[in-house]
Amino acid sequence: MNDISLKDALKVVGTRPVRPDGVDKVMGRAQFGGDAVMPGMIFGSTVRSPHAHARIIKIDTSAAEAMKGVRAVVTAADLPNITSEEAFVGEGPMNFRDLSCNLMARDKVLYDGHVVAAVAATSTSIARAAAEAIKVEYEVLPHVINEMEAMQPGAPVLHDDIFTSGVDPKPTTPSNVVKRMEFAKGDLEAGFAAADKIVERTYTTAPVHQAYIEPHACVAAFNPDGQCQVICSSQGHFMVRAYCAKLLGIDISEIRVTPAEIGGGFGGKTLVYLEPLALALSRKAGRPVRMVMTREEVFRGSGPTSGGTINVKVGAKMDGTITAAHAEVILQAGAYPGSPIGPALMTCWAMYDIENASAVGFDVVSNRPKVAAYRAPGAPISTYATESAVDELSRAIGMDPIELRLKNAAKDGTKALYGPTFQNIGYVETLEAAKNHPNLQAKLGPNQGRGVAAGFWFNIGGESSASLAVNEDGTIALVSGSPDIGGSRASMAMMAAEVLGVNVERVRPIIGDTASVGFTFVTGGSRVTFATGTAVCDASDDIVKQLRGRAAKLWEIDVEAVEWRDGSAYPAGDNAGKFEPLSLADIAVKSGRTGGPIAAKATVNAQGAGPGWGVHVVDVEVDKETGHVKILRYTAAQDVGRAIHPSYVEGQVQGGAVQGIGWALNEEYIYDKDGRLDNGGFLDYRVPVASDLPKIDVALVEVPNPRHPFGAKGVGEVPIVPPMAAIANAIFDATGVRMTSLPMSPPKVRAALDAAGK
Amino acid sequence: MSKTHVTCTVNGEETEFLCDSNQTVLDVLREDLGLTGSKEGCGSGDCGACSVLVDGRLVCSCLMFGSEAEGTSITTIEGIADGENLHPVQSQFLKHAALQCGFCTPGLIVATKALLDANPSPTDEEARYWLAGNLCRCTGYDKIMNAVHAAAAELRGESA
Amino acid sequence: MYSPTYAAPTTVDEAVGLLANASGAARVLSGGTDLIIQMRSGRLRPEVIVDIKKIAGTIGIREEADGWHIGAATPGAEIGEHAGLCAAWPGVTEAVQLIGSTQVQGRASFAGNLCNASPAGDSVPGLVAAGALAVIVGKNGKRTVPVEDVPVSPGRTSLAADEFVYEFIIPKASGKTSDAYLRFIPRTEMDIAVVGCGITVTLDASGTCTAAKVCLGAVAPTILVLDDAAKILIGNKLDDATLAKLDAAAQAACKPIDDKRGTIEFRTKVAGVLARRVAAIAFERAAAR
Amino acid sequence: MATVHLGATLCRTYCGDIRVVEVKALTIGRMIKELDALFPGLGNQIEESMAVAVDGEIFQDTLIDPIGPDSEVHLIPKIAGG
Repeated sequence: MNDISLKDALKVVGTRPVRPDGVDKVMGRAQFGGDAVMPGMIFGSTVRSPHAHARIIKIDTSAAEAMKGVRAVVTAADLPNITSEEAFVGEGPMNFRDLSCNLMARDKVLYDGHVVAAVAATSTSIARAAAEAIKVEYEVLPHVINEMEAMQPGAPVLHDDIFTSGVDPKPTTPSNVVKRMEFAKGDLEAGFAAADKIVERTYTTAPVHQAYIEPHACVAAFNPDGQCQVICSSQGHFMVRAYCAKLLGIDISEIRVTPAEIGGGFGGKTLVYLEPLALALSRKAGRPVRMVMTREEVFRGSGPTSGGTINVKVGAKMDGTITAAHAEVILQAGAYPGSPIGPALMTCWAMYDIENASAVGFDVVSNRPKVAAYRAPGAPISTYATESAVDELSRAIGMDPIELRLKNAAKDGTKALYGPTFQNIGYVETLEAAKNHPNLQAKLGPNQGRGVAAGFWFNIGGESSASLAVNEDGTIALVSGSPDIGGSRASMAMMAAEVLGVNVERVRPIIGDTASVGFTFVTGGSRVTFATGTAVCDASDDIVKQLRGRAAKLWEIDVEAVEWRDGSAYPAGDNAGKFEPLSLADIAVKSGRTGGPIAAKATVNAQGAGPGWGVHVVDVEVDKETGHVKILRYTAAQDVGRAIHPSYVEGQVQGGAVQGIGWALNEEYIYDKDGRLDNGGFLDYRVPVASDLPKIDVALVEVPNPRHPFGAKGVGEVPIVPPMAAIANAIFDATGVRMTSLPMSPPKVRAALDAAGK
Repeated sequence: MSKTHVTCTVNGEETEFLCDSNQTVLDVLREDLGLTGSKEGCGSGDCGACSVLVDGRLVCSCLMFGSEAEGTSITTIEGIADGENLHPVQSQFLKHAALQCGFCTPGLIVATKALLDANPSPTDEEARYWLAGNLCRCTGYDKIMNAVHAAAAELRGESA
Repeated sequence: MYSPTYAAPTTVDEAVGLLANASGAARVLSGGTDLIIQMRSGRLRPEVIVDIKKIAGTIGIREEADGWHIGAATPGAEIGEHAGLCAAWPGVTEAVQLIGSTQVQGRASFAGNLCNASPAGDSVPGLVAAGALAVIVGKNGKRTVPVEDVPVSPGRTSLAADEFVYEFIIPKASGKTSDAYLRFIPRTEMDIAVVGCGITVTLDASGTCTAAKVCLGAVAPTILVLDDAAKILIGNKLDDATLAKLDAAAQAACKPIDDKRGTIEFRTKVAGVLARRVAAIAFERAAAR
Repeated sequence: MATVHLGATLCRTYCGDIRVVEVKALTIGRMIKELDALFPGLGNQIEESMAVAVDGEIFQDTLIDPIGPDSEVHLIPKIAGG
């Protein structure tokens, strides 16, 4: 293999070819989950709870079953009653019993939108009419929505088997507080005593939805012999297979899941909501069943991420040294345990080298949909508070916010609050890139302000599989197990082309179904380019080895005497120049006669994903009379290790930043007094639109990750971490008012300005 | 249930279909005509993923009954390219990496074509306001705007 | 299972007959951007849908002696493309173009926006401030009423079951008369107005206001016509004292609700802000006539 | 001997107040076995829901990756992402 660690030597990596799946997507031919068809398929719909908390007394399905065209009705009685079993999914430990009950309520409904029954019929309109005809009798119970209220003694208790863990002594009465977690180092009290300035404040955030534009969708067939086929859009078809098997009590070998194109996920499609229901309906109906959520169902029934309450205290000396930092984070888990409290705590001070620090957190259930992973789960919530507090601190001691961060920056050798020591990190370089960006020279006018914030995310590796086959004309078929959610086929093909030394158009990447490629963990955790990319490179290396072997056979020399460069075999050493080089295509055409087809597979459990760092600088203008905040300029600097396809890397950063802008300014779940979601649609769940935004300028910093063949680090998650604090800090710069509650929507900004007499 | 018989032109071809009175044009395109390029992201006119041109005017196909299509000419994403030759808006979306997941892309391409038909030289602000009804959750719109301006330049005959 | 009847009559009489003879609830379909959403969500389930767009005169704009005649179902996009009307009534035409997205503009109409009877309809305050009339047809013939007389409460209009709006007439603006409309929304597009304000003013040669009509949306169960605010403007120029009084009058008139789109306090304050900003634009436009 | 830090809240149930132990292990799998022998149940806890940071590099869902003779090991909650 050539020395590809040097950027200058790279021919494909770092270029910007057109993505291989692009033409289908711009012509409307790409098949997403809701486009897939199976012969004879019928259509499913769900019945959802209108109550935030209620006991199910009786479900009468008789009227629905009697309707013409209705082929099956299922309730929890049709699913195995799964016992409590902890497993690690999406964003943290998850209990399969909870997952099953979240899919279809068993005894109690725990949130508005909780599924209680599903129906399949010969048309969507009949299925919806039948769903309306299912009569559910409820005993409505008191509910609790807010996490702080849910923690109070006397709050309605959702589960009678939750006894707070992580506290001593362990409680003997159930509550909504699932667990307490803590990370600490140094001596907090001494650290605060050494500080010249201390700032302390409470922040709150609202739950926000991933708001992918494609609603959840699948088509599933349960054959009489027990074999199952599922076509769906998800962030991991092996995840879908595993959960369907577990939740329906069938063997994994009986289920084949084919990935459809996925219309956005951002963490929200690392769980199942429809697939097991569609299979259960299909089993009963004897026909394939398609299920597609409505937008309202997406908001009511699928995972937002947590809202929370964060108390922060941080102190520094006048020279800028942060002497102590503390954060207490309370996160909503939704109806079942499992908020991203761990990462929220681990990330919130990760940007700093602080001797004395602590982070304490609580995971709290309430009558909301169970949270799902959302881009850097937990980190944006806690970091909004800590990076706001650090901004306040920088103003208190009169130091530039980037200089304060540089002075205290985590670097190689810094011991993180949660234990490990950082290595090969590019945070200082990222701060410098932000500091030196021309946007920071722009002059600000009246009511305008500039804010800075940083963010951290771990990134992960994990299990991935890939296989390559050399076609007889020298082109390459590349199969991997990672659903392509944002252009990863392009980067997979580019890495293979780089290793093989061929033009990227010669490599055709596809995503294999669960029977065609080895297990691959979800497209999430910013892992695909790193982990699946490593598998692709390993398999490509194997192909190169085989190609050299075939050339050696043709030349009748030793394989060690064959060198691979620029897509061709060259005789080397004593044989140098003795034979004409053989191109990949030359060898491919003779592969049958030199030992058979040339193919390779690689599986990895990639470790050592390099952590990601982002620094965002935003300029805003505040309309003080209406509280409207306009984003004038946006700069996002990030250490990406190495950008394989820089356009899609920039796209990840831009997209993450804009999701953060939405989180900062307008997105929130709004419940009425009865605990019903009041804004379950894109009209009143306000994601950013094109006219809300300026250009999003990206500064890519490349501090290579030695654990990846080309130095790549995860990219997709970090950029959603800094925006909320950056914008809050910019609003302060513009107005002198500190916004301590997300979203910083016009009514809240105007009220804060009025309260401050500004 | 009585169905309405509708004759219209879809992507240049005369097309007939029968539809229920509460089926939308989007339902008809996707379920009856096999044209699944138009997407349903919301069903309420808030996301633009179902954008089509009806008699040259940009509309959400989820906000129009199939019955209303009688006598109209509808262009969907499947009718934007000239055969196998991509329209400049399509090729510039590819060149500028203006899509990530690709789900909003058909609607954005139809809407961009309508924009450039009406206004060959939009300012960035004009383009952003025209496209405000097309939600994209992946890209932050930045590369989409680059593609829109590049397509405009190409259609004006300027070298990009 | 629910399955309404769709009809697309080609004459007013036919349409009125369908509405009058419908056994259950009937709904008039113009642009459909509210009706279809309400039907899909199950909030409305009419038995009969009467599509009025095939009736001559329901789509299109003509300038006549008594004013601008705008077909009830004329889509916002077509209104925005009409140079003459846009020049004559910039506020009215900008307002209709604020409804929803470009796509929604391709369908949404004045009549639909008015008869949906939401207090937040963007096109209504501008029409009212401009003194627009709605031409209503029904089995008893044709009647013409001021636009503000159509909505009576959220979701309800003064139209009889057999009636529909056929067209609007906006008087010709004479002399130094012009208008403006602004609405406040959390984003820059795609939202329902949290507050809307339309103002039409007529100035004399010195810039003093001689006639005014001020209208607020989304701050009460129906749109509000603010006679007190108009009186503040009349006889005055656009000075700080007048604007302050206008702001106070607008705030005093508000009777808003707290909901997911805004609080009572916020809506009230912003109503005053918008009244000032809209008056400034209307004065500037009128002065330039 | 590798130094293993047990600071994470998830370890408390098994380790009580013990925060640091020395373990003789050259792989993560061996370390988990050794820890489970010291603190019964901890091994399963680590395998189910924890990641292992060896000299700053995070490993999860692996038994075979090496630990150096003087490595510093931290047990932390497992990490996934969106």
